[in-house]
Amino acid sequence: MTTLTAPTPPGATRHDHPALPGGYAVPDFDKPLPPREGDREIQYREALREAMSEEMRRDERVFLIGEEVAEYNGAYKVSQGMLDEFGAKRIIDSPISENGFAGMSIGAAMYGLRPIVEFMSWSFSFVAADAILNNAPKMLYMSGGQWGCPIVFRGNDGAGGQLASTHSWCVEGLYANVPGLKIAIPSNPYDAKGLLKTAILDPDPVFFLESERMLGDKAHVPEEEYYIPFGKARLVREGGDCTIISWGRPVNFAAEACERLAADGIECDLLDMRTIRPLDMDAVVESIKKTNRIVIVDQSWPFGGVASEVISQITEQAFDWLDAPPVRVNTADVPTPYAKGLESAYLPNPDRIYDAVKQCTA
Amino acid sequence: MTTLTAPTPPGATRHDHPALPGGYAVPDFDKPLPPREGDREIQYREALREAMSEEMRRDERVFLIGEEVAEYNGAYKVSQGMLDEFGAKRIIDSPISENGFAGMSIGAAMYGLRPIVEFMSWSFSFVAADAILNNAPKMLYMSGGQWGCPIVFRGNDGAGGQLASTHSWCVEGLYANVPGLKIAIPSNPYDAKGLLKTAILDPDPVFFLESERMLGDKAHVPEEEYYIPFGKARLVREGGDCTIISWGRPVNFAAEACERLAADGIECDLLDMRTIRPLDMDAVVESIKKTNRIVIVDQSWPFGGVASEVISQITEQAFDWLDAPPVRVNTADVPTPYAKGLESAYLPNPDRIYDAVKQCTA
Amino acid sequence: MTQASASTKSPQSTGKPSDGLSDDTLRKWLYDMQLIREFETRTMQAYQQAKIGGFCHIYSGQEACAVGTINSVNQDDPVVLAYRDHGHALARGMHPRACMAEMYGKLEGCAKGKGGSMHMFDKPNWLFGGHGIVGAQTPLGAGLAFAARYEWEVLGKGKKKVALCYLGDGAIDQGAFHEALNLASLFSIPVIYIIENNGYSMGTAIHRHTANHENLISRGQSYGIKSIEIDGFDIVDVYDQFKPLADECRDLQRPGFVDLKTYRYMGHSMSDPQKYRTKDEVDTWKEKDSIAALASRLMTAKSDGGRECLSEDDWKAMRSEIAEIVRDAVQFAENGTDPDVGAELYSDVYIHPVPNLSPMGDYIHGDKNPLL
Amino acid sequence: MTQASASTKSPQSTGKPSDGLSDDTLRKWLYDMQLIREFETRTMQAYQQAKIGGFCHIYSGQEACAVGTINSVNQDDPVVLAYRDHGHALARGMHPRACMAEMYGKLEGCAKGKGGSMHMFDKPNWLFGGHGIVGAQTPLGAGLAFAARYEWEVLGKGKKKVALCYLGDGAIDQGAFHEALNLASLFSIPVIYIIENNGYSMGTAIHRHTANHENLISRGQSYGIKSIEIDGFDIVDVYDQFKPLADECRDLQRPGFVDLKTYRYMGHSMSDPQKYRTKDEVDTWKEKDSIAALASRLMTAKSDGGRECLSEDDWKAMRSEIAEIVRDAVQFAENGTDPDVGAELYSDVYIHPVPNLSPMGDYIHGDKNPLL
Ligand SMILES: Cc1ncc(C[n+]2csc(CCOP(=O)(O)OP(=O)(O)O)c2C)c(N)n1
Ligand SMILES: Cc1ncc(C[n+]2csc(CCOP(=O)(O)OP(=O)(O)O)c2C)c(N)n1
Ligand SMILES: [Mg+2]
Ligand SMILES: [Mg+2]
Repeated sequence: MTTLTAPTPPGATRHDHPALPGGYAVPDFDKPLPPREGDREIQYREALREAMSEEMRRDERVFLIGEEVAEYNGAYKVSQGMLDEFGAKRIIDSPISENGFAGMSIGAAMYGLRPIVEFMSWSFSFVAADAILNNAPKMLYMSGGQWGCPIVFRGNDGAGGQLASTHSWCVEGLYANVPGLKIAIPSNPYDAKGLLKTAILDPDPVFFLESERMLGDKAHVPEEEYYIPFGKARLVREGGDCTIISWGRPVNFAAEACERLAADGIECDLLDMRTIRPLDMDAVVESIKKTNRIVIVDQSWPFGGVASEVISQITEQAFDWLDAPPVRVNTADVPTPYAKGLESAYLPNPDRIYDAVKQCTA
Repeated sequence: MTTLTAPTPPGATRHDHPALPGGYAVPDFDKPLPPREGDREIQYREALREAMSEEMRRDERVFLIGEEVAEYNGAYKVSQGMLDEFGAKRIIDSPISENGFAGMSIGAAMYGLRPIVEFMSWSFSFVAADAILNNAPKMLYMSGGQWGCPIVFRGNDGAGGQLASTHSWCVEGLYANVPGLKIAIPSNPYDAKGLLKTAILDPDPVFFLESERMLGDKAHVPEEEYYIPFGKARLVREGGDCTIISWGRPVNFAAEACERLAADGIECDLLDMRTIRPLDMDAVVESIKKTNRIVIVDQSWPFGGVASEVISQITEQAFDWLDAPPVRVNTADVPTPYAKGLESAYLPNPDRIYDAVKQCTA
Repeated sequence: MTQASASTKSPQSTGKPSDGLSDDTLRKWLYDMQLIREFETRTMQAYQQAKIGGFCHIYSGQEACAVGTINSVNQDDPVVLAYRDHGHALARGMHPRACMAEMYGKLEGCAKGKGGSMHMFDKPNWLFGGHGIVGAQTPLGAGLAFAARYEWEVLGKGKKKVALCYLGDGAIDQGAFHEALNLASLFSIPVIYIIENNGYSMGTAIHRHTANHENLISRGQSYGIKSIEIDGFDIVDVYDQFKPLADECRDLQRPGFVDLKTYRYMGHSMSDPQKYRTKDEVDTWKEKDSIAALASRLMTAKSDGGRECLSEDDWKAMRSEIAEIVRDAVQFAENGTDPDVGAELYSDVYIHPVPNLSPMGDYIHGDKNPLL
Repeated sequence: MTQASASTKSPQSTGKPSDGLSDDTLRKWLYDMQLIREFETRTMQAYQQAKIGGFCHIYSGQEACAVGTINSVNQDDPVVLAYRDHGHALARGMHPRACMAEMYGKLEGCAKGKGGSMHMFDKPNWLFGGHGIVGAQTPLGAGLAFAARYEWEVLGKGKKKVALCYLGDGAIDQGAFHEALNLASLFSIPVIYIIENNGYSMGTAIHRHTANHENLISRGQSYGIKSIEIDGFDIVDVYDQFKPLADECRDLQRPGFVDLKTYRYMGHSMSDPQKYRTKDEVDTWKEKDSIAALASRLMTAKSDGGRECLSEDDWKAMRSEIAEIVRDAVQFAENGTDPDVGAELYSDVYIHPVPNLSPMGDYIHGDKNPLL
């Protein structure tokens, strides 16, 4: 299995591990990240594509599989042009067999390849739930450390535009319960690229949750290669009155709410958690020690969701620093409705976040 | 579809609903329950069997399907003798096709039958995740109130004896996130019978979580018919120093811990939640107002599990009544190990509950 | 639309089942197919005007499939669909107003605006929904047939039924379908799986998504299920081959499997640039158009083998009547009511809501569905 | 045990593949089968003494399946299994000590006691585990073969391989298997699905769990996969039919499908009262016992069509040698180390643990697996 090695990215360190043919590389996370401001504006989908392409150029073991990723150039054009560059052996169109191709890719990962599995939507991952929850995150443990599972599952998570009940899942509300996984949920193009590159290098199974509604978002993404560490929240905005934390798409809603709150004289710390497993509680607790109040914005359902976990950890780690009960803003606790008006009332939005902060700081 | 009616149980009221051929019956929950003490001791598995058999005798629309439920008399002997009584058209052996027979039963429920689907273990429900999470709980909503889904899914949940990683799931840690479901987790034979009868009458999809480790437990179960309402916790034991809440198997561990704590002079309120969706927060808050401290015992993984939800609701509803942060006792946050010693360290147990209460009341 | 065909057919001759079809029935089929075509044209317009949201899958080209098969069964036989479901809904008898209003997200829609294009449910017409997860409807179809058989056999009520479950060629690759086939055969359940094989799973041609695609019916046969191929462009042929299968499955209470060959004229969904096929390919299929073919058959002189029961004028009148009906449906949808958040967001989640089901508030009963 | 057969065989004659097998090879097979039988006998004893916990599925009766097929491929061809996996693990070369210690839940076990009976992993022997969820291993098998092909074709390294994926007859009813078959055929992946068809899925006889069971290979054929039936009781026959298939699948990089007919002598698992079959039925099969049959073939005089390469005494000596080895394995397991909670509970969860992955504490690297 020693044939299965790959060059180490510049600055990264390669580690051996008995479960992993070819070992794995850990980027130099101490190196400061390149500036977030600049002129090279690209879309979220392009940032994802660059991340995959860069890693595929370096590491021939990496391949991409999913429905319509190759000849169609991606149902959402994330993989546009990749078939041309990497060929049909590495950019692979799959039948509608999520359980089959997820499981197949897990087998390939055990053998030593580095699959990227695209779910057209994470909503379709339930037919593959056994493969992704019972196999990928447990293989290392069940085998007593003999076989790892270096794989990335990625795709759209959360409501698209009026896709209704079966197509609008926020799977983090369920899947984050399972140990053995890492989960990243980037909120913008810069992070999408840096986190996806880290995910592909990571030797453990990573669930990477994107959003159809953000694929067209544009922002500066630097030319140079960079990796964003898992488990480090980003302080998007600083303020002493209340902490707001979120991840993925609603970070943008929270930023909007912050503007309006600032106009009212309420200044917030806004933390973009970036990954929820690991979850940067250190940053959350630090901020709470300053603000003594927190609002958690989570676009999944409330019952035992990620916001609920955050509240639990806050009570465990910062109970005495709280001046008011933590407030959570989730989607409505109902199946996703189709009608536009119902769907917007269903989702977290700047209004609801604004109200929550008002309530929390009242 | 009016052919699909059934007699109403004594004391219950029959309601019509446009989505439900034949309507549905709601037992008279105001009637006091029969005594829990008495001589007729039966096993947990027998209590389940009685619940199913009684409802099947009254309502011909009810059938039981699952692997080995008929000729084998149940992998765990829950359905022993039922094939003889009800015949092969109503006690149905299924191939190993959880997605298929769960989905099939959902279709049958929409049509107007009342399926009981046995998963040999809830650990095997992941191959049916799409059917049970995307179909059953959303059918009513997606159809704008036209088709309901009166169905019970039941089976063993949680660790058996050394069944290792794939066979020891506590699915409530994930599935409770999904609206549209009701979830019952009885901790003893008396409740198992009364809750299962309620589940079968209930017109919504119910996930009914049993435990292989409790099937042999014996206790008094009254002869007379009774139904236990969903959403009413049971006060197992009273005390003013700390509240302990749990559901399912660990309620018994908590009771054991309470004995030892009492010997140390610490008296606890112990609440058996019985159902977690609905979740009787009224009882929890009432108890906290007395004790000002709470320990939550949950045999699923911690991250965004049910305990985490309980903590969130407590901070929302009783923050000012808390003298100490809530403490949760979960299984270890790792895949389930096989070795006996590892497995017992993995599970919540009386020792860990005892320690948690000590910590919380210190 | 009604399923009048079965009852109004003229005395049966000895040949094909279609020999017994009345002129009225055939005109009705033409009407139904044209209604679907027209409806879909207006659906596309509305989608382009952003009146309709979400995913929207157009049925144009496949009309003979829905109309031919649905008219081979009874009005109270259960039917369940995938997400490309407007055509079947109309063929089954859903009012175009309810169908269009649903896509507009209006309270007057068949799912009160909660379901959208992919979720056409119609209880009075025994339509158990369009379903968005590829393959998920196939175990449901087995369940409907199971229940119908149970009603007749165990409850001793009702009568022998047969259920129709539609799926696309892409859905054969889903494990759920195979589990359903095995269960249907093993339990002897009267469900017919109708694969509307339009040659593409989204942008993936069939030879790139399913192995041995030239012999799809071998999949059904490998479960001991009677399996046939049908040309889905000729509605009379669809009927001639499908009707006997439906009758047999009802009679013997056995499952069936149909590879119904067809083609979709439009993109997979409204957002599909269709680079995976040529305009020529599409045009070749359009030459066989099932609506044009039936219209011409009905207009052709008896001496030339036609039916001679429809004049050019009749056909023109029929088309304008249909256009009017669809215009009306659009207007109806335009004027529909937006669902009220207070009444609808938290309703229809539970039939029997109780307190404490959610940390976010209580569930309620919503407005009554307009179809009920 | 080693897979010596391929390299030590004598010059090939024109007839069956087995014609070229050396006496050594056949004796080795007998040895391997008897080792499994003996091992399982002791496993049952240990289980009854509550030394082994969890579910435990005994392989006795099916030995010719594992030994015959595994010896038809190379030592570095990937193999993946269901939960009835002790036999294959031993046939593949796992040390009986590691296998028994695993069931005892000891650190010296192949999975350090974390996996138990259903999870026999052996990296040096390219064994990718036993798997507990019925059917779940079938997409994994496709993935192993996919990766092996990728290594050879895309990375330009390694060589042509073929992967073996074992499943029971009950697992054919799982959708995952059908998705795997389609993918394997469509992508031309060299994996052979070996259905060890012992006629029962737990207590359910095959005719009660899968439709058209008399013609199981039609399932494989419906995906365009070469599919054959083999009598799994005669190990020489297994080899004669399986070896050419394995060679062909390796050579053409195509999948295969085998209905390998066999029988299990013991209950489904250790807790099975076996009321679903008669003692007579079991005895009838035992009369064909593969071990007895091979032993007798090796002992029979050449003039009577036998091999005449094993004396009664040899056979006796072989059996006591094996008994000794298994006794030693049990002793080894008895004396094994209980995994330390501090070192093992939170290890092997992540290869690259980082802080804050869990609210309950940090993950660590555990003791090195003894097989590595
Ligand atoms: C499980 C699942 N995976 C993927 C999708 C996305 N998707 C929707 S339709 C479709 C293609 C289906 O093609 P086919 O079954 O042939 O039906 P057609 O659209 O041709 O009518 C895909 C990939 C889905 N809805 N569900
Ligand atoms: C998805 C799933 N459902 C049910 C089970 C429980 N179960 C374990 S083995 C088994 C029978 C399998 O029979 P077969 O595939 O023929 O293998 P055999 O035991 O005969 O070797 C069942 C029902 C499981 N492990 N996984
Ligand atoms: Mg298609
Ligand atoms: Mg078997």
